[in-house]
Amino acid sequence: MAKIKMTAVVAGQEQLTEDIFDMRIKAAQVAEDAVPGQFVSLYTKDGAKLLPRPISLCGIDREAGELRLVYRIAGAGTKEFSRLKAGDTIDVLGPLGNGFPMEPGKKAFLIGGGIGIPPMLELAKALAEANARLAGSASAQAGAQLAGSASAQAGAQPAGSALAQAGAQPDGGLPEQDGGRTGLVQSILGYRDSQMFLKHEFEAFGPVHVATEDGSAGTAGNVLDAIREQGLSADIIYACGPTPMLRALKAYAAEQGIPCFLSLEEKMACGVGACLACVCQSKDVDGHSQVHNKRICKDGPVFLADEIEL
Amino acid sequence: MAKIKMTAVVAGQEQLTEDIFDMRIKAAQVAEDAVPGQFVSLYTKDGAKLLPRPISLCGIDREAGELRLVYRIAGAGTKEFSRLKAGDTIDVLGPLGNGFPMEPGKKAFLIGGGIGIPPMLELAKALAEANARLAGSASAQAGAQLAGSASAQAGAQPAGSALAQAGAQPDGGLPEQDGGRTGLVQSILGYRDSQMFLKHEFEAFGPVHVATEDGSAGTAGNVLDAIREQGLSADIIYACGPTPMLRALKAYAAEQGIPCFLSLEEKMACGVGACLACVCQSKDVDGHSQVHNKRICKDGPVFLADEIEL
Amino acid sequence: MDMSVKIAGVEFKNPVMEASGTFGSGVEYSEFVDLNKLGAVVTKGVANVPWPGNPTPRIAETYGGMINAIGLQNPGIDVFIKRDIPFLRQYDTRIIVNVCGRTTEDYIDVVERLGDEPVDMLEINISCPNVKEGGIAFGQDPKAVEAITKAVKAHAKQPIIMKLSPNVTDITVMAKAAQAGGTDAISLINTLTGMKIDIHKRAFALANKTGGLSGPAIKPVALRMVYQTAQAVQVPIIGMGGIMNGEDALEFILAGASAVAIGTANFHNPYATVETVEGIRSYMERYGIDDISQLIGAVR
Amino acid sequence: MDMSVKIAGVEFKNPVMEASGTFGSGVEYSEFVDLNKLGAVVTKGVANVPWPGNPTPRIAETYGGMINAIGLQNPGIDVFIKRDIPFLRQYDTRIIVNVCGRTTEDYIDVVERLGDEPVDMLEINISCPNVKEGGIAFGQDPKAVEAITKAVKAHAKQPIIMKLSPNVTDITVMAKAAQAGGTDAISLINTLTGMKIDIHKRAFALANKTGGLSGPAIKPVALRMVYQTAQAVQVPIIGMGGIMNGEDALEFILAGASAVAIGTANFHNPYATVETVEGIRSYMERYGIDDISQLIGAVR
Ligand SMILES: Cc1cc2nc3c(=O)[nH]c(=O)nc-3n(C[C@H](O)[C@H](O)[C@H](O)COP(=O)(O)OP(=O)(O)OC[C@H]3O[C@@H](n4cnc5c(N)ncnc54)[C@H](O)[C@@H]3O)c2cc1C
Ligand SMILES: Cc1cc2nc3c(=O)[nH]c(=O)nc-3n(C[C@H](O)[C@H](O)[C@H](O)COP(=O)(O)OP(=O)(O)OC[C@H]3O[C@@H](n4cnc5c(N)ncnc54)[C@H](O)[C@@H]3O)c2cc1C
Ligand SMILES: Cc1cc2nc3c(=O)[nH]c(=O)nc-3n(C[C@H](O)[C@H](O)[C@H](O)COP(=O)(O)O)c2cc1C
Ligand SMILES: Cc1cc2nc3c(=O)[nH]c(=O)nc-3n(C[C@H](O)[C@H](O)[C@H](O)COP(=O)(O)O)c2cc1C
Ligand code: FES
Ligand code: FES
Repeated sequence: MAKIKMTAVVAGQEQLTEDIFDMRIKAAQVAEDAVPGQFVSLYTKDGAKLLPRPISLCGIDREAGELRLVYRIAGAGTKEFSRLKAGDTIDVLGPLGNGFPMEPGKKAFLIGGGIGIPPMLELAKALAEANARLAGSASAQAGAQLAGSASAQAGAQPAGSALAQAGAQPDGGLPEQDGGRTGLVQSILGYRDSQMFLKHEFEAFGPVHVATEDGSAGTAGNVLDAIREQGLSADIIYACGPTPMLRALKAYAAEQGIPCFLSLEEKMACGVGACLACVCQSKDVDGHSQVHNKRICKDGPVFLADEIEL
Repeated sequence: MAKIKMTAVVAGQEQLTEDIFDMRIKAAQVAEDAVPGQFVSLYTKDGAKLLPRPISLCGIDREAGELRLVYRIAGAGTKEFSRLKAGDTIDVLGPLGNGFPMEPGKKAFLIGGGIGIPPMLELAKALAEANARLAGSASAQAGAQLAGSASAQAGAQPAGSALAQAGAQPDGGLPEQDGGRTGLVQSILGYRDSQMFLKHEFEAFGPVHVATEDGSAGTAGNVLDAIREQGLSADIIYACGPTPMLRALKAYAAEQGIPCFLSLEEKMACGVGACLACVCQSKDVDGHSQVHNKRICKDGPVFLADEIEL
Repeated sequence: MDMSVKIAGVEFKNPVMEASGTFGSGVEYSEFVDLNKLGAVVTKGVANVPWPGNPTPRIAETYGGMINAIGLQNPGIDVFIKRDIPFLRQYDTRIIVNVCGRTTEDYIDVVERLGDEPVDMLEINISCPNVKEGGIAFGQDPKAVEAITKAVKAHAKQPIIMKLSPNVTDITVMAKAAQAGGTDAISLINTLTGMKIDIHKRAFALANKTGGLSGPAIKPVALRMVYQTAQAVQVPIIGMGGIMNGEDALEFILAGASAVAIGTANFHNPYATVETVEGIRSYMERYGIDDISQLIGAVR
Repeated sequence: MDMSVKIAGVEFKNPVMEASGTFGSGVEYSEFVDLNKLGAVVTKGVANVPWPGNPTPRIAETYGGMINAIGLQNPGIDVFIKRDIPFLRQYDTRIIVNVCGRTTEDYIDVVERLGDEPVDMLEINISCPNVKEGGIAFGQDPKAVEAITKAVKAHAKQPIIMKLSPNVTDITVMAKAAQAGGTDAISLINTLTGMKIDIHKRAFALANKTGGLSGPAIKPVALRMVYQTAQAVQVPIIGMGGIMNGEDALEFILAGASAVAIGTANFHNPYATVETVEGIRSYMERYGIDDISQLIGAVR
């Protein structure tokens, strides 16, 4: 995963809600090595703003050499980005961070809160693909030829449809996994209100449950309220969102005794692990400074909930 | 002459030489009150650069509400301006400074050296028009109906052709002025080399003489060499250019006993006379600070050579 | 909504003024902004006699700021009284006269000449880095600060504001010295001493070699000093240094400034002063603050 | 063309290093730049024992710069020696170890531990504004500067560089004190103490309230101090503070720095260090300078 700073060309930009934008940039060298849960740092053109803005990867399209970035206008930097149009350029540093560990075959919660939702989309896609591959090889083992070929195609086809196909296959090999194969990727999305950006895209990869703060759609309340109201369960949690949500999920995971991977945020300067700006407190002594500080930009942004203090 | 800071739209930009650009901006409220010899200050879009860049008016088109600015790339600010295209915006402050005093009817040298040439063009046009008006009213006094109507049209027509017409009129009223009417506006332009930007535009207003540093066109040497080589004379001098040139012209004017108006440059901050950054040394105690410092941005940029120390 | 502030008994309609030396006596910027909308106009430093200032170039742009070495060019107190005060009296705004000098006697001379003039406060500049004598020399030694404050205060009929230099190890020492000398208020910061070199000419960018750094580049230093000073003294503070807009001004107010001054920003945006007033107003509206005094020093 | 410089007997292939704390021990940026191309790698401050540093947020962006209050988080000298020195020894570049401490004994402890290690110079940070004890407290009092310089020098096997704080009234006083204490070189500037307030949260932007201001915003102050110091002492100077590229570096060299360090610029452009080397090289080519020593202190 070689990091690079390069000038990317904007491939397109759409406005998703009042303050959320969806930008695709051509950055083949960054896309090449990127994995879900990683992020890039974007530079503004304003000389008064020296530090780059970290933005998670919402989509990685290696074939097109494109990255998809979905972000909220938080200040002057993101405001500037929101004005970019196809053909404009933007400097980008990446890919940064570790990414989510892939544990296919497990029944997973992919939980996004607010602007923590975008990185879960690429994870949903990747997990669904991995699940399909796993199902394919399991089927292949069981001799079910049809399922295997569907799985082999999954990479090239829209993942959702490949998965739907895979899920539709009769498969006696792994009954437990099979029972929920289409249900392995359960997305729980917490929104402020009914402006449910990206929601329909998650639906391609598995069931989607929604919580809204104002109660205008789905469960009124937060993502845990939705999980409880719907009586959902999982064997592993992946999550990104505001700290109170992450804290609640850490407690919930401990209670359930399941592993929980959280993507954290902190103010960053270098983005590559050199400046020690972006630490979180870790349970164990960290490898870098031998204290209890892990660098979110380098050792994270994804951590096992047990490893960190929130 | 109300000053304003406004966002102007670029009407067009052309490259004249390797490093000289010709930009027209829509800034009707600035153009309205502007006179030759004044300048505007242009702001960059880079937040790291706070101070505006003073640029002289090379053309004022009140009807179109446009200003024409011809400038050389000197650093990062002018470099940024050179990249602007029609439709882009630029913040502008103006009109600034006093402008050249108009003394029509006199045989004048309009002397520009290097990037001091652009402001002389609008002066050439304005003086030629004023001369034509003067000739018109003189002719009218003498009862020559034809000349009068030609002069009346001069404002609407390209000034050069109106002037040519006026010069072609038989006119017995003011024999001395008449003798050189087409020759009243004598432009002496000093260039580095044969990249003689704007030269042909001066030709519309009277004879043009050229000096080049490398001798590749006109007189080899400076503007004074051209004046001497061509045996030219004048009753008044207007000039803009590098300090050594201005210093030489001041001495020449003193020698000839003719008035000489020089447009000066200095590093500026406010551009409006408030900060006292841009002073030049004046012979007499100045009106503002009662010392010997005139503010180039406010009391100038045009000064009578006798008033200032160079 | 109440934006008015009181400093040493003087009421200002709002906490926004401009910083001395960036606004002349208001004549030039009155073409851009309505001076009636400002809390006060702070005039360019004036001495007992005219000063010619430094040779040019006097300014240079720097990253996010500028350095200047004007050298306190000014017409002297006589012309100032005759010309500038009557101009400012036309407006409904407070008048703060910035005073400079080479010796304590110079300062006293000016302060006494202003005694019967209709000006509201006197700002005593003991922090100009661009003159050989006086100026900053007074502002870098606590004993000198206290002594000159006492001397000036003894002769001043109007309340005085001591303007401090940031070019010191500990600003609170200087602020306490000014308070001990009896100052009515403190303003800070003046400019940080800086330098620029033209690598192509291999020469200093300013004729004076060094100049005072101002503009948003220095805002973090200014804000820190305002905060530290607010924790250290009881007298009110006028904060400045890199304020570009209402948001910047609010940082200073939250850090403990009772009023703020806008300097270099005027050169970038001649409407900066009134826009800052509007920026503060809309912040107060947004957060339902009905008296600006609720914000002064609210972050500690 | 000779770009090499000699400082206290140590030869550097070129005058460009990075500034302590912005580059770790080089591991992370070695993904972007070839460390062999740098005059030296200056490591993040290391103490005798691991330090956890300050709570977050530790940094905030400011206009043309940033403030940081990392608080000298470091793994302690044991891990450093075991892990970081061997990493750096793989490269053909000088190694300068930046040393921090809370007490004089802490500094001596680290310096002694490094005595037999293959490092070229020791940079003694007595100017960090972000730790409660040690750090800047040493750097703001000339007597303390001289004393700690002497103490460290007495125990150091490698030549030492005292790193000075700009948060002082007169930098030349501190530089002379370091020289009197026997330092081999001086580096400056460390960061200017600054502050930022989040007006919407009405809270300090940094958990530590104040932080050190760095980046191009401070370049004029840094350059002025390098120049003043070059006029005041005989020991060589490593200049830093806001250097973004070769042109900025040349300003420092012309002002009297024998070498320069690139800090905050790395965050803006991870290639800043090598690009600075190239920028200096092309300037020398353009003006036909065949030995960089012709440029050091050429403007005075
Ligand atoms: C690992 C990571 C991934 C992120 N992914 C996304 C994403 O996918 N979509 C999205 O909308 N936002 C994301 N953020 C938050 C995003 O970085 C900030 O909203 C953005 O930097 C704000 O910049 P600004 O100039 O608009 O705001 P300003 O507030 O003006 O920024 C000022 C400074 O603070 C920093 N800053 C402000 N908010 C944050 C923040 N929340 N986290 C880190 N630095 C901040 C900026 O980078 C800048 O240096 C992510 C943050 C991190 C750390
Ligand atoms: C009254 C006046 C009229 C001018 N008219 C013209 C014109 O018509 N065409 C033209 O090409 N140039 C003109 N100039 C010069 C022009 O202002 C500078 O070339 C320009 O400011 C350089 O900006 P920069 O960012 O490209 O260069 P930089 O060198 O990067 O600028 C850095 C700073 O120095 C200032 N500066 C640099 N050179 C000059 C200079 N010669 N005079 C004043 N300030 C300077 C800049 O404004 C800026 O603040 C005029 C200058 C003055 C004072
Ligand atoms: C061009 C210029 C001239 C100044 N002249 C004076 C002065 O005469 N008296 C004074 O006390 N301060 C003077 N100052 C300092 C400012 O009043 C102010 O303290 C400083 O610039 C910081 O504020 P700013 O960053 O908003 O400009 C001057 C500043 C500038 C830029
Ligand atoms: C994030 C950060 C961490 C720093 N850590 C140290 C340090 O550990 N030791 C030290 O002497 N200086 C440290 N500094 C100061 C820099 O080395 C340098 O002196 C200062 O930042 C000015 O240079 P710059 O403007 O190029 O960044 C640090 C600076 C920054 C920005
Ligand atoms: S941002 Fe520098 S270590 Fe993470
Ligand atoms: S630039 Fe301010 S007085 Fe001329």
